[in-house]
Amino acid sequence: MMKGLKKWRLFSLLAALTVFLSGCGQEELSTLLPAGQVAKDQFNLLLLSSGIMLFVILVVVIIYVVALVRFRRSKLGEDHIPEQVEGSSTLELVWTVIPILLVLLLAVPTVYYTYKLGDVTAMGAVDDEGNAENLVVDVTAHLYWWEFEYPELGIVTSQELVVPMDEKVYFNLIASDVKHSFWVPAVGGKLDNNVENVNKFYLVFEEDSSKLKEGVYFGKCAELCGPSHALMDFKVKTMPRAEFDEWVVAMQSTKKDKDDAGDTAAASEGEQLFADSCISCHAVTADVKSPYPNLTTFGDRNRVAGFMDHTEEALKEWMKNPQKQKPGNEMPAFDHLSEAELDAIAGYLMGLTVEK
Amino acid sequence: MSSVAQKKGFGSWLWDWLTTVDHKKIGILYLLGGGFFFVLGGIEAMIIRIQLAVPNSDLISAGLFNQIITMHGTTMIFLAAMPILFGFMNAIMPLQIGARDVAFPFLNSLGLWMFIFGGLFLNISWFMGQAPDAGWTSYASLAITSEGHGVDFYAIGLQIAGGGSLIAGINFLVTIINMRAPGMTYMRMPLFTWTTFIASAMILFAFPPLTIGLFFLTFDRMFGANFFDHAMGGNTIIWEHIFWIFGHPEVYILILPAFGIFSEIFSIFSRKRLFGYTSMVFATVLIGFLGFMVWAHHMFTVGLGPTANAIFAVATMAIAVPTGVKIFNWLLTMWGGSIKVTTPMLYAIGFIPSFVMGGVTGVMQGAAPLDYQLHDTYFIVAHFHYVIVGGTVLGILAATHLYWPKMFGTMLNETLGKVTFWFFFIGFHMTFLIQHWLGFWGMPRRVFTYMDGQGWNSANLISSVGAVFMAIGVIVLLYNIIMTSVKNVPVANDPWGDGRTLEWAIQSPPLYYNFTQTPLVRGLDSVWIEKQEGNESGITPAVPVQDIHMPHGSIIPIFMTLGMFIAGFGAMFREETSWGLPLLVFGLAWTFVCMAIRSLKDDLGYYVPKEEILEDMKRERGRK
Amino acid sequence: MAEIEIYKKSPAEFDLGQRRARRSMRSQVIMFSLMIFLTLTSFMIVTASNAEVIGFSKYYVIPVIMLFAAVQVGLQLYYFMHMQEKGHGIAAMFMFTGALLAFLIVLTFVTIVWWN
Amino acid sequence: MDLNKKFTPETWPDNPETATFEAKNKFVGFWLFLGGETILFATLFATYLALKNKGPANLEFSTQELYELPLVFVMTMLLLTSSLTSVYAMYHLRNYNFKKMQLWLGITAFLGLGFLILEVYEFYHYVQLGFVYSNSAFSSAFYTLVGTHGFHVAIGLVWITLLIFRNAKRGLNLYNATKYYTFSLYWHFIDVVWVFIFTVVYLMGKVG
Ligand code: HEA
Ligand code: HEA
Ligand code: HEC
Ligand code: CUA
Ligand SMILES: [Cu+2]
Repeated sequence: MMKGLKKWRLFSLLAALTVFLSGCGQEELSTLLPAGQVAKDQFNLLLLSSGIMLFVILVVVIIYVVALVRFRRSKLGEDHIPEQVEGSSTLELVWTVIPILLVLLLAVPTVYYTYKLGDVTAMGAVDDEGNAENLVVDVTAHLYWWEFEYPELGIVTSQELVVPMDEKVYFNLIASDVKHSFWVPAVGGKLDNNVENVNKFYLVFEEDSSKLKEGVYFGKCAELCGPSHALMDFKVKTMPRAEFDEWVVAMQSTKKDKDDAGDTAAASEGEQLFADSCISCHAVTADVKSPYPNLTTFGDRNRVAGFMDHTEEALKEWMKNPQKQKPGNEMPAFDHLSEAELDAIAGYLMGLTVEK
Repeated sequence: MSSVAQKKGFGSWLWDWLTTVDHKKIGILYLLGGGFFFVLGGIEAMIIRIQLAVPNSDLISAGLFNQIITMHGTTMIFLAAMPILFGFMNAIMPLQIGARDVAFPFLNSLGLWMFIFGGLFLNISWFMGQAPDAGWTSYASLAITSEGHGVDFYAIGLQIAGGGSLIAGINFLVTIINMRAPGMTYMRMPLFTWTTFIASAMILFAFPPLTIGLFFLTFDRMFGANFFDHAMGGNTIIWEHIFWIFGHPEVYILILPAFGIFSEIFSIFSRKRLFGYTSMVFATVLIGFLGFMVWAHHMFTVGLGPTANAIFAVATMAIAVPTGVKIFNWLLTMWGGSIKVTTPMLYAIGFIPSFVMGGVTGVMQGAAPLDYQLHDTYFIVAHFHYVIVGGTVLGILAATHLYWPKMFGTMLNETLGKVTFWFFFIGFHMTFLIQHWLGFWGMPRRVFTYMDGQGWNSANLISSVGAVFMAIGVIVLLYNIIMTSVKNVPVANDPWGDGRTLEWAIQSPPLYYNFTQTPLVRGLDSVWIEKQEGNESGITPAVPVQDIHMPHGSIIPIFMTLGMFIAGFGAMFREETSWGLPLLVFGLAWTFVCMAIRSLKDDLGYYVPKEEILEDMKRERGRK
Repeated sequence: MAEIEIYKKSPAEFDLGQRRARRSMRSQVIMFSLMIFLTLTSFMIVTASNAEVIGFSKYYVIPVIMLFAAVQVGLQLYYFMHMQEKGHGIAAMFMFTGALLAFLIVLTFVTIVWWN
Repeated sequence: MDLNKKFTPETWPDNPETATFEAKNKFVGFWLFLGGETILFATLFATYLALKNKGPANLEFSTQELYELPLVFVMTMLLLTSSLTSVYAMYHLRNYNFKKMQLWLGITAFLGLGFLILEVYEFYHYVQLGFVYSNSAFSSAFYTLVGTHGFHVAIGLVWITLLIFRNAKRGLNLYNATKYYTFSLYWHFIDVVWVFIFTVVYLMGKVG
């Protein structure tokens, strides 16, 4: 038996080793590589608690191994009758008090951070001129897609959250149909999008996403919300404040652009088709909020529908049969459109951009 | 009734089992039913792991996957773990306190059949087009919008099975309160009896909220109520509270009996009195009590506000203290003992590090801000499988080996037992250890697939391979059970040689009236005391041999439950079919008539005559 | 087990028992009057509050009627349900645990369900 | 146990409800059951309080306008009195006076029936006003809480009616004494719940 036990030790050691070798996960979505104050606070709490827990495990395992080695019947003889000890109040006191202390050690920072991370008092703060001091984003979770509205800036976008770095960004979370949960692992813990009330919290983004492999942080829906819960991903772009301001201006001007385009040249074929089939649901100017995803920045996106490759092929697959890609979502299929028409629409959509 | 029972052959054998009110047989039926659902839930688990073994897997569809995880969780918790534990409680606890039977033999049987029919009801959903798919927690906004009848099966099936659990809980409580043998004071009760007591008390207080919650869900979905429809003023958070007011105590209902089983094992196979018995009892009570104060730790991310989160976080961590007391008492029971590593002991030894690892991750989740990261990720999946599989399931497997000879009169093969252990144990750590990291790396739970390129592939594969190991372990166990039953080599009263409590002083399996004479208990571990003082039988009788009063069997429990089962279908199809409503009324009326019959008939039981008992005692002496 | 010993009381014992029972019955009736009184008062102060009688603000009325309800429950349990008699230790223990948890559940629902 | 053994007031035990072993089990078991019921009703109360006056934007009902105290007062008096009459019945149970016990239980049932009829009338009245079960979260919570209580009353009525008729010929013995006694516990418990209903639902609803 001892051999078996040793084998297990060796095995778990190996397992632990592989885990450490594969590192801390990927930068764009690992909680172990925090990219902002909130995630860092939580990571510190993780380090502290893991330390305490490893200590506890160590103590238990040491006593356990020694007991197993020393007090085997095979060693003591078949008819050895051990002393029938009732207990020991000293020992029992020790292992009541020490865990209490350890728990307190963890409880104090827990309470501190609970209040710190839950503090949204500054959310509505305004400066002397009545302008909001902080960026607030209203996040509405829909069946399998995310809508981000910047109420102060008059911008609506979907699937990709664009935020400035190094300041507190406040969020209002709500769900439009069933419960979802808003989570950007690398930047901070999640908060639920309930159907009946608005949840508020803040995140701080401290790293520029452009240096990431794909240029974005990954966001996830963390609450079971139906068949395509697993596919309800979104992406986060972080950038310095100045760049963000430019993005805002570009977004705000999409409306004007549109008018110009309509006046001057005849619309492209793709745009025309889009206007016929899609505009009833999808807006392509950043000022329109509708119950469907706003596609103003579609060309800047990193994924189609949050999880498919950002290519024209994938986009066409999506249009032809959205149900196959994302079961249960609310977009109808456009398989009656010809290949050429689909190409045209795809081309048009890929050209919708404010960043280039 | 009795005329039928006279007939020999398969019919009468079947009738005997269907009408039994004998706690030992009911225990066996619970094991059978629970074992069946454990394999079912295990197969569902295997499907989950196969689907997740590689990225972008489309082996099963998204909708089906949600049904499978929902049914896996629901089946394992309500239909496998709890009933199996009830099985051992039924079979062993009355023996431990020197009782002839449980307090309410009829209700005991009713509880059993409600579990079985509730479980069947739930699983029939597979054949009716749709199984429940809103997770075992069935959070309201999703559960009330889920189409088809899946969630209806969940609500009604659990209502029936849950009613059975409530009945079982009350029955165990009264048994322990009223039926202890003379001298068996509360502070002399074996730990398994104590944990049964506390777990039953928790059932008593935890299941009524579930009843109400399921009632709300049923009425919202089927009868036009608006508890959870926010457009009509409803509030889905109410469901979450109600579910966890039930759900958190439920997890301690699962673990406490396992703690009890391990307490027995450590003490038997260390040949030593349980270290710190008093503090063990106190810790059990405290865990039971605190278990009701922490439910909102499942809701840290719901947005209850920092004050609620802080209070519940600290309360959650407090549970580490009494649990730690138990862990160290077990270690010190081994310390200075004479440890013999039998199969049950092997499980107990495997349990300590596994459960501690699961427990400490629980405390980490209790740190609310950290839980904002961990909640609904694979870290949680890892945590609860570590405590449930590493605690409850190891406890169940240990008890299977430990009590098999007592329940069936024959011993499971030790070598095969150890083979099962190693496969299961290694597979278990392989499956779930790595999932902690998956959680850290951002993998949410309840995802039917995941995209390539997120760094999760190899970890998921390792996890799936581990699950195969567990399955092999379980298959070896099934093989062991079959082989053992075929060979059926009889064993003595105390096959382990170091039994300390009353159940080890009587025959294996016990006579249907358990004790020929009610025993007199003179201390903790009474059989051990008697044997140390040279009383080889292990029992000092408290009374002379006399007639024994026993209850009659009854078929009514099955019929009563059948009525509920029928009513359930009626309720479900009330709207779209013309037969739904009549069926509902018929089912309810049927149940009511069964109840009335039961209550109007005087059923006073019968007596086992003294002569028969003396005869049995003579035979027993002859065998020795 | 089911057999019980029949014990015939002596006339003196019997008388004592009867007298005791009557005395306890009398106290039950007194408690009943008290309950009726509390109920009446509750209804009256609520009516007064609705009629906007000065002094009957809801911050005064609600605690008072809650208190009266609690007292009534105590009377029911201890007098009508005989919880003051011996042999009710277990009953009391479980009822109190139940009441405590009940209080906790109601408390959370009226507070944290709606926080935020 | 011989059911036909006739007792006399002198041989009748002081606590007939717990005189036999089975009776003790039933007695304890029933108390535990009531402990569980406490939580069951607590959950209903809690939900009611959370959903009180909550409904769709155009909800036209509120506790203050809906409830009618005089009716509730009459119901309360009926139920409270029935609690006292069942105490009388238990007094006679302990005195081994079967006839009087049956009589008082009959009165209890009669009062309970009166209560139930008024409750049905109340519900009917509300439904007439348009306050139906699916009107709002408030209406669902109200009907479920008060209705569950009413359902308990109805069960109690059926129970006691069965007991009264079933034992009419057999008289009192130690087997059915427990049944009567647990019924009375149940009936008082229902009363306890009602005390909270009239306080929390109706009176507090009126105060606002
Ligand atoms: C048998 C079942 C079981 C048991 C025993 C436990 C035990 C514990 N659980 Fe677990 N839990 C579950 C089953 C169980 N849990 C399930 C099923 C879920 C998920 C439900 C779902 O969402 O589907 C869950 C989820 C869950 C959550 C919610 C996570 C989330 O969804 O965000 C939390 C949060 O606090 C938690 C905490 C704890 C704690 C603190 C304990 C404690 O009782 C553990 C105590 C034990 C120890 C700590 C180890 C021994 C102690 C010592 C050696 C002493 C020294 C220790 C210290 C000083 C730390 N559990
Ligand atoms: C008692 C409770 C219990 C038990 C024992 C288990 C046991 C196992 N669980 Fe389960 N699990 C839950 C309770 C439990 N689980 C709950 C509550 C959830 C949450 C559900 C939800 O999200 O709603 C969950 C979720 C859950 C998930 C996450 C799903 C998701 O979020 O997407 C996973 C994934 O790996 C998993 C895996 C396993 C595995 C591999 C086992 C293994 O230990 C199983 C081992 C058993 C076997 C392998 C038996 C197999 C037997 C055979 C194959 C025999 C062959 C047949 C014949 C010869 C006839 N479980
Ligand atoms: C009935 C409304 C409706 C119509 C009409 C519609 N869509 Fe959609 N569309 C949706 C919804 C809802 C989604 C979100 C699906 C999801 O992700 O769950 C969506 C998503 C998309 C996406 C992915 C969004 C993203 O941000 O990645 C694209 C691209 C898209 N639609 C293109 C089209 C095109 C092209 C047409 C016309 C040919 C069209 N849609 C017509 C409702 C509609
Ligand atoms: Cu949205 Cu999961
Ligand atoms: Cu919990």
